[in-house]
Amino acid sequence: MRIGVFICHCGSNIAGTVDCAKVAAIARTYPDVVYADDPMYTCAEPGQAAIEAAIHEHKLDGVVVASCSPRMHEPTFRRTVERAGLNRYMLEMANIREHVSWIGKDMEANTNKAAELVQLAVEKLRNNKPLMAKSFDVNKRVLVIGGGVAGIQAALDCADGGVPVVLVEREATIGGKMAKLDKTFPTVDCSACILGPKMVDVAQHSNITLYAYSEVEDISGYVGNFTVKIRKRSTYVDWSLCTGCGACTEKCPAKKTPDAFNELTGTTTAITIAFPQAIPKKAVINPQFCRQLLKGKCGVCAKVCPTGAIKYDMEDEIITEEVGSIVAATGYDLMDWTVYKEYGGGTYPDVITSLQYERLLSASGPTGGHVKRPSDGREPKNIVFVQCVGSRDKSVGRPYCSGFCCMYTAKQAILTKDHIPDSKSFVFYMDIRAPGKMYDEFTRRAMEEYGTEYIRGRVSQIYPDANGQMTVMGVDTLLGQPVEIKADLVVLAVGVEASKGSPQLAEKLRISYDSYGFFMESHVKLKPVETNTAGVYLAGVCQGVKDIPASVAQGSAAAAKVLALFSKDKLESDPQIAQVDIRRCVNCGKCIRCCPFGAIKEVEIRGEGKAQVIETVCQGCGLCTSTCPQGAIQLSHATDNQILAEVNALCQC
Amino acid sequence: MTIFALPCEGTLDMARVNQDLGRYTKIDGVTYDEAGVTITADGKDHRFCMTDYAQGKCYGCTTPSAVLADTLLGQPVKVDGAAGTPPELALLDSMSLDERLAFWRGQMDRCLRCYACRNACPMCVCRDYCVSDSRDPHWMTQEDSAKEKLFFQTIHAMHLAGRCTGCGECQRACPVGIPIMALRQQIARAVAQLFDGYQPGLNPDEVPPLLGYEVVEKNIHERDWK
Amino acid sequence: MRGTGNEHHPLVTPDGLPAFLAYLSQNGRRVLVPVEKPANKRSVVFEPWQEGKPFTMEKATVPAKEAVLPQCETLVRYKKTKDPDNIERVTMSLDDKPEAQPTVVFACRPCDARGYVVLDRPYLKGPYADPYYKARREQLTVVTLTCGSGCNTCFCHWVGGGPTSPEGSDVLMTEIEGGYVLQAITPRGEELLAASTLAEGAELFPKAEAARKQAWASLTPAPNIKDAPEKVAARFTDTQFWQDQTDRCLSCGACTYFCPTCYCFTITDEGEGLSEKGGRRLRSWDNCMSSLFTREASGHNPRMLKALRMRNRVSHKYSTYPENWGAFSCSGCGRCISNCPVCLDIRAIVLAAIDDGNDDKKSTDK
Amino acid sequence: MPVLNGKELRIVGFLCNWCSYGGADTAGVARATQPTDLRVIRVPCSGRIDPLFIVKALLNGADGVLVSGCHPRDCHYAAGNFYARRRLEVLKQFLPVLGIDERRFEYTWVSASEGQRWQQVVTVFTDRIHKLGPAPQLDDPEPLLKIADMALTSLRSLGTGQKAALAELKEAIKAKLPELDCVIGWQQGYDAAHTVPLFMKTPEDVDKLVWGPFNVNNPAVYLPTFKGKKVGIVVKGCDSRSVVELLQET
Repeated sequence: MRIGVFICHCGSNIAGTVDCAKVAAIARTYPDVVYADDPMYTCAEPGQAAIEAAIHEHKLDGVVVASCSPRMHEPTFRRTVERAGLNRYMLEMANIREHVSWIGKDMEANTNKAAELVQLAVEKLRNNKPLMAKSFDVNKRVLVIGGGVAGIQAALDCADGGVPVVLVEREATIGGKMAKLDKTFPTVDCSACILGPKMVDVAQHSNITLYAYSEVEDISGYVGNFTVKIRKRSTYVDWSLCTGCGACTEKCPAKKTPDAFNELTGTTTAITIAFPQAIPKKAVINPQFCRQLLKGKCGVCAKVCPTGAIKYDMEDEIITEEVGSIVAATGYDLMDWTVYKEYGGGTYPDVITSLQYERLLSASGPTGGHVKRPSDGREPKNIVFVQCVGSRDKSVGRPYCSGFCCMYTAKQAILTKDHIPDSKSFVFYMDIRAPGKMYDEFTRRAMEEYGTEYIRGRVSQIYPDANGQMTVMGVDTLLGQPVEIKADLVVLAVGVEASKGSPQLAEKLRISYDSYGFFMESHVKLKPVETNTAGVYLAGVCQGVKDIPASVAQGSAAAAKVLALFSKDKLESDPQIAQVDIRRCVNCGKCIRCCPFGAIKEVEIRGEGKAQVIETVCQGCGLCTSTCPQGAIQLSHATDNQILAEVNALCQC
Repeated sequence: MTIFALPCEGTLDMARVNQDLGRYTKIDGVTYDEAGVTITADGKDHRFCMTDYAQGKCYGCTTPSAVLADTLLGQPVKVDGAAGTPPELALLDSMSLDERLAFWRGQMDRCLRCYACRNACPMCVCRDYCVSDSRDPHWMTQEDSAKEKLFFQTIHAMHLAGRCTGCGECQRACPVGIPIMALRQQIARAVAQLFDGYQPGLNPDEVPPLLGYEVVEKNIHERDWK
Repeated sequence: MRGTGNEHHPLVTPDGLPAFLAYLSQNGRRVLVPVEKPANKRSVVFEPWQEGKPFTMEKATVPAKEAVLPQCETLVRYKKTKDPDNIERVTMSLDDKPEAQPTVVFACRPCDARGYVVLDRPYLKGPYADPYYKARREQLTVVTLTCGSGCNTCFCHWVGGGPTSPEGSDVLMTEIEGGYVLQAITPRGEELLAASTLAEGAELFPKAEAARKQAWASLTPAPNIKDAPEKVAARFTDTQFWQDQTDRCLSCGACTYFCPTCYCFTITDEGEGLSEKGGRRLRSWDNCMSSLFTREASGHNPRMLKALRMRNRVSHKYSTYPENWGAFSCSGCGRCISNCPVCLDIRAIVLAAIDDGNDDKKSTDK
Repeated sequence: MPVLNGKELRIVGFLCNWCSYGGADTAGVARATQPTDLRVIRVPCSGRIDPLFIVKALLNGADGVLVSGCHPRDCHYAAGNFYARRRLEVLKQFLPVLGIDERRFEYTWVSASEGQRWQQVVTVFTDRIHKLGPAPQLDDPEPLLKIADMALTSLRSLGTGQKAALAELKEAIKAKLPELDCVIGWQQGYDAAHTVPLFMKTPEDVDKLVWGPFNVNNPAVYLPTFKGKKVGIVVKGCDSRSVVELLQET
């Protein structure tokens, strides 16, 4: 081999504590090194040009660059050597900046260490082989999981971009949490009025196939070619016939059915349509309360249905869809706030969640938009809002901030004043977090224009008294004195957590999730939309708490990623993947058991079972390589011999 | 596959039997009694009582009857108590780290790399493709240093981690009597301690511990770096 | 054969042995003596003798082959150096001097000694003499202890040797009551004894001869296997036969690595000429029972089956080697039997091979 | 390159590319001063690290080996570090039996953002290795030979199994033999005190079957060679565990 070594000064970043010229001199003594130099800035245009020139002049077939971290400039120098006609994998880097010059002052030790790191790189390189990427077709369809505002945005943007979209929503209607909101901050405009049109667009868009009341059962395949199994849960109503006229819901005798859409603030019928603007506007029977399904006698809805859409014997259906990319937008749920026994733990009817309060405020809610408290239907005069219930609270395992509670609490305080002019609102808060456009101004309006009283402190206890009022005990940490407020209604700003079933979905998607169930992005700052599974993107709160504008933005961002991915007709697979030496493979199956991506399958070759790597699925972790006892499966670019060469370079006594 | 089994009452440690038989030209015969055998060699009788001359593994054996069999004849054997530390491991336990190094140095010196240990091992599935003599991957050289020989024993032990059932064939097969079982026994002890007393070879449906994982490991704890 | 009648026959008493060994180890001679390793399995190996180091007169578990054919030896050491002015100019220095030192093998058995004779033929008497082997062999003196009896796996007398065979030895020692009577077999042996200060024991030599006769008498009569070469060769195409003989073989290398007459090796290069250690070309034992022995670069392997590999081993020892050199390449030490994890018995295989049904040669091991 | 005499010891690090290597970079960017001994080998995932790399390093002169990967649950490859955790922990507990101080090997988790933690880890570990000093080498000490004490007491009564139902067993095997290619057992070897594996194909073979304290061989070793064939096997208790383990893996 003919290796060229380039020891970068990085100005004084490296040269300051490493004798680069000496390192280059030592490098010249290494095997196969035929050229070594120590340029000022290797990554700069002249530096790269020098590398290309040296490759031509000295007929190099491998290059070692000793400079900053490969995580920084490996792609740069791979392109450099490629321009000069070398395979991009015939480059190795020695990190002598982050790992040497920046962490030690001792010139002698640093120089010696740098020289050794260069030696490692040379020894590794001597075992490198050119690797070629393979290309494969892309199925230009996208699956969006979750029909909340983030999912809707992603679906619409993709669809507008000409990409067929499969939208899967767990509930009977899309719209997610936003559809339950009365108004939105900081503009106090009607949630339904701004979300509604988008929902209708989804229903009407020729590029969007919507599966409501459905869930993702299984996902296999890889970027460009996923196969998705979708479970269409039984609605007992043939939606192809249902017109959403609502005749059934009027006549249904099971009127005591808890109303999930209204956050259980009211009741509905066993057969129901979630809300007037529901998309799809179709009826669904709740089998736990339908008399026909429970006792086998009733059948009223079937009688009244003008189109004969009721099908009591309907069963779940599994549908298979082929897509090339997936956007996860599964949103959130409220944490179980009943753990707060000091707040009644859900036993006091007049201590409710903020989302329930939204329904009380909403014209389409159970009270028709008139704020009545659940216990006796009286209009509350004193309303206490308690923030950070299940946020920033280690004691209940929720150390993070839910982000938008400060804002909607201010909004709800303002709306309360609008609904009940002679009412008085109190807000217990820890800190007010209003970092958005017009946000802080908004909270100030709540205090200054609407006279909401903000008390900085946590509520220690809430208990009912004889005359049906709640006593809220807390402390004003600014005045440093305890406060006690009589409230007709207490609204808890309950913190959010990843929606139920997120971990299970993450495992189907083969992406990772944090200890609260939020999906992990590729890079917390620089890749907030990507995941570590190629072709799978994130939108909305499923990745971390955010408000509506941020969710919509990420929905569009995810769509942009999908469209960018689909802008190519073929994808290139990373050649740094495992390869099986079928002569050595004894088909013991250990690699197949371990592979986190299901990327290894057993095939029969001339009557013998052998392991085979599915190139497009393999992510290149190398777990199989360290699992295979006979070393028959080797991870390209990190083979046993390559790593052993490095170990031997360091340990040779 | 069909498995036939009889309850086992123990097998002889032929290494020690031969030690005590000494030099003889031929075995005239063997007579059995309840507790042992009498080997007649060159007309001389030598009595070997099972309790004194069984293989090391037999003393701590908790599965005298097959754990899985299609035809299992005879009565199951009663076993009291759990196995203690096997003899080879107990020997190593009694030494300091430096002594252990010196011990392996002394033992490995006489290894001829005949690989009887490997080929007698029922769990060595690589067979003709062992990394011990491949160039790609190139884990080992052909040098006859104690280091290379001990490294091979480590390869074997690690490849058997969580799989070795302690049948002891590796050590029995070793023509120069190197107590290599100790290495497998140490791993077996670690595996049992880490994975709730897991013992290989008791349940065909179990996943070998090193081919699986728990998100939260009960017995593995992150160290602090204070 | 020399060495009968009224010649110089020194006597070594058991407590005189250390002094004698000290004498043998004079002028830089390495004296390899059998040493019993503490282990639950009897394990006797040859090690350089040192003052005060315990040794044994027992038959060794391993043959004394390492004295001339080490398990692994460095044939060539090479170091590379780069010309600082033109790093593309690399010069290399070679060192291929055989590592050899005057050696005495002490108290090996006649089967070990005959092993050297078997090794000598291919390594010295063929078209090329192996310089490494030659260097060690020429400096080797073999002091053999004759056997007082055979043991259960011994069959030296089947293959032209015997418990007292002098073949390959420079000196024969025979144990008698109160000591060992020495007998020089070769001029080299004579020199060695001449210079020693041992007490004369010629008058005891008849006792020694009696002991030798006694040793022969203790053996069970050997079957006649003189026509083994043809008979074994005739089995060459009879794969079924070899399969029946080897179904239990584990394909390990115990039989060959513990054999005093097996001499196959493999050559590998290790290290890097430019590193401190430099590069090394190694010659190490190889064994025909391993499938790697004949696996070709393409992956093709003419001896995939262990049966074919066993056929090779037995045929080589009892058919092809005799064809080439007129003697079996087996000294009947029985180590391949006693060290085999599954007690494969080459005696049984040979007898089965030559037993074509119409004669009465029956295996002696059943 | 020789280790800087007096100054440094040989410490090898294996870092996963995504978390710990990034963490080391972060430490560098923050100019977090660290001891200079460590030499980092970059691997894609802690799951890629074959414990044998570590043993090889320690046997060949490394004074310490440090492995670091992504925190559990954060693995770039979803589960690589979960497997690594088990294997590395087993290795750590294995090393002492070789005579290698387990403190010379450590593994931990450092994320790409934890530059400070990385500095802490490197400093503490390097300090630990310097306290331990240069690692003793296998070739250094005088050989020490000791014998295991075989005076043991058994968990059950040992015997020669002469009452075992051998005759019935033979009948059972003969009954099954027609549908099997071969049944593996034991027969007498070259004398009455040695038995060897027996491969029964005919009823006459079955008559050769013996049972007793000389049946030392583990017949399970032959099973892989019968892959795909209909084979029977006679087992002792311990042999049956090998069979079970083999079943686990097929």
